[in-house]
Amino acid sequence: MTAKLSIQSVRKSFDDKTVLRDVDLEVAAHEVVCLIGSSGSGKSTLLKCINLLVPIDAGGILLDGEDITAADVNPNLVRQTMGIVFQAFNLFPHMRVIDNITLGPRKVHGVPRDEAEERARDLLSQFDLLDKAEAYPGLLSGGQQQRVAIVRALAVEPELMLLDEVTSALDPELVAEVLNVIKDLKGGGMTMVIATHEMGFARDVADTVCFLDDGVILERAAPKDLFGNPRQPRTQQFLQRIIDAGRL
Amino acid sequence: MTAKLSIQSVRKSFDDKTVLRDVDLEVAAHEVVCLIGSSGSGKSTLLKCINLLVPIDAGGILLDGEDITAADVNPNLVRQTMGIVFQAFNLFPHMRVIDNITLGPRKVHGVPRDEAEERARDLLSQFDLLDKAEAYPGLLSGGQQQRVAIVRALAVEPELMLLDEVTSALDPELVAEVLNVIKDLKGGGMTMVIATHEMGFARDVADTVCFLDDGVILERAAPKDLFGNPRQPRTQQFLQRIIDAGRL
Amino acid sequence: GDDDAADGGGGDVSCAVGDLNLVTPGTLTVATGEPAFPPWVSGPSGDNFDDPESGTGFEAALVYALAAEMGFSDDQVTWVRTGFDEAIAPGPKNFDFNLQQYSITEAREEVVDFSDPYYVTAQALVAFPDSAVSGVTTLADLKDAKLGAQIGTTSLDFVEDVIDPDSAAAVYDTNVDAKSALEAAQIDGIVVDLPTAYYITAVEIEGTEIVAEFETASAAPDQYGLLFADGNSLVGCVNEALSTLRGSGALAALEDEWLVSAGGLVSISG
Amino acid sequence: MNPTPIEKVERRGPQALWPRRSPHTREEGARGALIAATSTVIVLGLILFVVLNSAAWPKVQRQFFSWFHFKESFPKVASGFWLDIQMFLVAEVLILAIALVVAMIRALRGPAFLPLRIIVVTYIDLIRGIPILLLILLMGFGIPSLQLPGVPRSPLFWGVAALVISYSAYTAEVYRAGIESVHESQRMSARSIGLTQGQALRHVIVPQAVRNVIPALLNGFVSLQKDVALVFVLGVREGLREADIYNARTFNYTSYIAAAVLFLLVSVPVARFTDWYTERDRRRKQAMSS
Amino acid sequence: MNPTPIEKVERRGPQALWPRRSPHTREEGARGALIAATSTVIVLGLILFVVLNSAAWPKVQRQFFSWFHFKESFPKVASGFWLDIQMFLVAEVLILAIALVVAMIRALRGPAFLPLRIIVVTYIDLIRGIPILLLILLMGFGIPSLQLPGVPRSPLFWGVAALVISYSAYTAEVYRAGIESVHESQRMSARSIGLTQGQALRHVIVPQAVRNVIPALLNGFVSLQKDVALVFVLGVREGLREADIYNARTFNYTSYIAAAVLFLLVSVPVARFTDWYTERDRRRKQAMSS
Ligand SMILES: Nc1ncnc2c1ncn2[C@@H]1O[C@H](COP(=O)(O)OP(=O)(O)OP(=O)(O)O)[C@@H](O)[C@H]1O
Ligand SMILES: Nc1ncnc2c1ncn2[C@@H]1O[C@H](COP(=O)(O)OP(=O)(O)OP(=O)(O)O)[C@@H](O)[C@H]1O
Ligand SMILES: [Mg+2]
Ligand SMILES: [Mg+2]
Repeated sequence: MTAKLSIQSVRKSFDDKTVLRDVDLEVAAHEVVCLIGSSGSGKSTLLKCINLLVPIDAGGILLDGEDITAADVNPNLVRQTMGIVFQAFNLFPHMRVIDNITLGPRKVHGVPRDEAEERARDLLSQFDLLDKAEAYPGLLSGGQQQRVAIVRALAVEPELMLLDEVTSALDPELVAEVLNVIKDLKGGGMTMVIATHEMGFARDVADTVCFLDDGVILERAAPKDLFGNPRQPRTQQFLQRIIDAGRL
Repeated sequence: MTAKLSIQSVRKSFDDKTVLRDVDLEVAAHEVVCLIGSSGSGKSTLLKCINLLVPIDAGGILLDGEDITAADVNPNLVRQTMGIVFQAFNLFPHMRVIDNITLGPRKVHGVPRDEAEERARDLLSQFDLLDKAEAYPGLLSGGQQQRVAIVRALAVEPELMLLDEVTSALDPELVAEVLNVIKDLKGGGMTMVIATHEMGFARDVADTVCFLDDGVILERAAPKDLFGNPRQPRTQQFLQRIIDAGRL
Repeated sequence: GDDDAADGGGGDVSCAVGDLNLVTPGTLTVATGEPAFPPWVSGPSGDNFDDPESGTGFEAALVYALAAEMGFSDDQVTWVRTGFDEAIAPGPKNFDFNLQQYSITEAREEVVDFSDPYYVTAQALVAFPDSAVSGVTTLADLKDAKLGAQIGTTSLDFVEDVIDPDSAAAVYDTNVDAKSALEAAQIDGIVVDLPTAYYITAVEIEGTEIVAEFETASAAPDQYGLLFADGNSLVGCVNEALSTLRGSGALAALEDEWLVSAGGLVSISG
Repeated sequence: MNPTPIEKVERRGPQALWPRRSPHTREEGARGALIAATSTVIVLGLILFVVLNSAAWPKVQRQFFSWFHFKESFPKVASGFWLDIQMFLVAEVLILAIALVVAMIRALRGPAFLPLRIIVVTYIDLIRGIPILLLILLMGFGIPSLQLPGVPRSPLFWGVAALVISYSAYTAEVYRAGIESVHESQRMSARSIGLTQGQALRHVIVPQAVRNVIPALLNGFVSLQKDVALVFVLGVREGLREADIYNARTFNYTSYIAAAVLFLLVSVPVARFTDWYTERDRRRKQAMSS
Repeated sequence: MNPTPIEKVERRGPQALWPRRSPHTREEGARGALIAATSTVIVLGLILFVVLNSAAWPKVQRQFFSWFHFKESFPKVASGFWLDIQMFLVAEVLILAIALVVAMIRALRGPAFLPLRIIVVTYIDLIRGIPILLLILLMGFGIPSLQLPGVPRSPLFWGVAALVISYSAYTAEVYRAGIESVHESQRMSARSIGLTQGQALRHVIVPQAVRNVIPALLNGFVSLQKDVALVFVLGVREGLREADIYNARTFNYTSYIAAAVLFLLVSVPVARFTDWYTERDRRRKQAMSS
């Protein structure tokens, strides 16, 4: 069986700065991969490349064995099969929460408004946000905004979820809920690639953890191996600092 | 001796929504107070009230015994004695990092450009950002941006620092560094009020932890008491969830 | 319409009312300005102004005389109003001819047709008595004067080509604006055709006077013609009527009636 | 670099502390602002005084501000003004729609859209460079005189068409400013949920863009209101033309004041309403904070 | 609500994968865009064909597009155009500065600034409501005829002054759109580091605001370039006036085309340069991502 997602020698530079250097990564169906690594190592960029939001310079990205970076692929159809949640909250400030969530299902998948809103309200109540359905994003607290962004990504029922530090702005009380939702998603067979600074979260949810350093995947292993027995000196150093920060 | 900062029965509503209800809080000089509490409990709003960025509806805020919310106080002079770093990165996108940092010292305190830049570079190198001095914020990663925001607040050498979840977007490697910087600040006698979701951080750095719930300070205690022996059921419930989330 | 207006073929064509090439058959449709000024178009009523149907004023009276000569009754004459651009734009016109002191020039003949001239005028200088130009006697005296004129008039050509003052003439859309500039002391005097000069000194601009009249010979004669759409065959018949009026002395009589010249003006020649 | 001490702060008893109605009202520069406002009013008053007492004022007043001529000219000008309003309404609707399409085409990314973008940029640059009067003359007289079958001949029609073509080019650029002021991350978010470029523009970018440039759009609105008068060169008797005619007839400029009053009666309420509305909208949708 | 499957994707060997020059160039609607561009060109071509072959075209051409008259009128129009450029440069500098001050006053918050804000809003509303031609007449003829000692009489001076007053009102609103499009959090950040309202506006808000509205500012720029011509009502002989005079003398409109060509020679390069420059600036300062 081919991998759900296969990243092959992807390279990406911004102007003169190389951000990804020959990144290779296979993600099997139903697998959850966590990307960890220091700030600026390229985690967000890699996720944007997978979502075709940032064009790659060389290499290829295969989804279900099909090269989605080929010239004749409609990136829009590709994106409909993936959900992405960004590091910073990118809600549409001129739309109420419920409209933010239903926009994708309605416009892209043609779901009738009633049905889309019903589903959206289900999701909102799972995330304890039902009372904010009619509010505008500008009136929500940071944590509330980020939760809405997750709901919005889930609303298109993607096959693959890309999550970019989704818990970083979250109130710790809610981290558990998000974790549970993500675990549920995993239980339901969702394939996920998650960039995170939460090592506990990575250890809990990941099948595989990848350590990114300066645009290269330095180490790739099961969480217990990577956290318990890191092989690269750079990985050891990174984890040591996190332990010092009281985060592992 | 009067308290450095004294918040007396502060009330604040947005339109019909009450966000702070009679908040009382004393912060002694050189004391570090951490505000914890769920999303939407009013932490950010309280910090903005202290910085006079949000006008309060009732009550008073005293700095060194002087009511800074009185009608005849120039809020600008007040703000020059406080540094605030927001939850979301609020760098000026049209200025290079170095200009972001030196703007305050130069325009507010009249420090000559040379001197301001020298000091800024010192701070930048402490935060491992020296190579980004000439970059525009839009080109930095999220973590890098937040670190610059901290440096910017420190550059005016404030007497009181207000930090709103400054580590939430930070890469865990750097949390330790920020913690150390904040500990240094504390050692240097800086008074701080810190809103945070990082319980480990609060336990480490705070002299006092306040648990905010729905606009009220429900519980106020030394970290070991509050985390080890919370008295209010709501606090217990909050901490339980955090423990469930693997964050404590 | 490059040559003479007569190339519409007037000689061969019958000039009976029924045979004429008219915008509205059986009716002579005549255009004038909006508003039309005395002494060219006057009115019998209080303000003595802009009522062509009354047949008062030189051009209005001329039109009724021409119409009668061509076989129209007075109520077969209708008036329309046009702006400058409508009159000269290409394409079909809503009038048979247009008269509002259009000077006949070669360049204009390229895009419209003119009748034979119906009036030849001299240019005159209007100013306040205490102005820099009052009392001038030669064209050379006007060299350093600041003069104004209305756009599209031969008065302007006259200032530029004949007087040729050191500072370029100020050009106004209307004599109203020229008058305001005079009052604002931005110019020393304005050049207009003589009949207009009489009218504005007497009625429109209190306190001004005709400083001098310029001898016609010194410039290309300023001849007013009726304006027709390019290639309009009506021109021939109108010219016929016009020459009849001129031959009978009727045209001169109209001039005497409406375009009174008081005489005794200082006359300046080149 | 020592922080400046807080000046002039008095100790107050806590009983003085609440309730407060307008907290820290004293903004820096408050006194300066008052001085500036007062002196502006005084200077304007002085100028007015000097003007009203100058020897020539009665003459100027008679020519520009005559109550008699105002009353005389007003009915005619007002009747012509009604035509202006009609032209304006038709033109504005078309302009807002066409300009939006033009701006959206300009905002499309990718090499596939290059030819379309070139067409659109050429249109904008060319049309803005042409004096609007020339366009009105060219279309209002030129097109009908071609006498093409099935093509309308009405100068009103072509005059309004010329205004629409010209203003659409300007308005498209206003929209573009708005579109570019929406942060790139909004475009990315929209694309990431699977919207096409067009859908992203329509549902996400443009609604925010329009809000960002409402004052500039209103500029176009206000100036179009006056520029519809330009069709007078085609012989259309609208309000300003009536004022013109009155002015030519009487040598008195007060008729223009009458026209100005009519314009103001429309434009000021529209501007005030728009400001009030956008401010309310802003408050509803955007909190003061991050 | 099942996701649509990806269409038309072929399996390729990894050797085909790199290096790639323009990855996923195929954007949705690419074919549509090409069709749209092509059909636009075809339609325009057709219209041109019909026009050029209509019976009346030679006449229209003679009156609007005559090479002879173009050559004849060009030198005069060009010499007058030089005056336009000078007036434009003086006026534009003043407008950009005054409008910025006006917009900044309008953007000040707090009750202390209310009187100033009222003055400024009144100015903007009133001036925009007055036809610019009336303002030029009123100031250009009215003020000098007051014959106040020490007050200039030059129509050029007062004409340009009227333009500055009028355009500043419009331009202030453009700046305001820009200022309001800068997110509130920027203002808060600026205040939080101790800047005064004025400093926050000057160093933080306005620089971003101006970038956000450059296309709209350029609109004003382009239309001022043409509107300076309006001082011709005061008798000033600038470029468009010379074209007017030529047209009135010869009944030929080609002189306006000459004027339009001159305008285009200035405005198109300015527009292209500005676009290029702002795009470069944007790339330098703002990454594609959050
Ligand atoms: N559009 C862009 N133009 C130029 N440089 C960019 C751009 N986007 C990202 N970069 C640079 O690429 C590098 C990787 O950025 P990226 O956002 O992928 O890091 P990250 O691993 O997500 O970091 P963080 O943990 O801070 O979010 C950074 O050094 C950043 O400055
Ligand atoms: N300007 C505003 N207008 C209306 N409501 C607001 C405004 N600012 C904040 N709120 C509301 O006030 C409440 C408290 O917000 P605040 O940002 O202070 O919470 P917080 O404790 O900082 O939460 P988080 O942990 O998510 O940052 C929230 O419910 C929010 O929706
Ligand atoms: Mg990132
Ligand atoms: Mg907060």
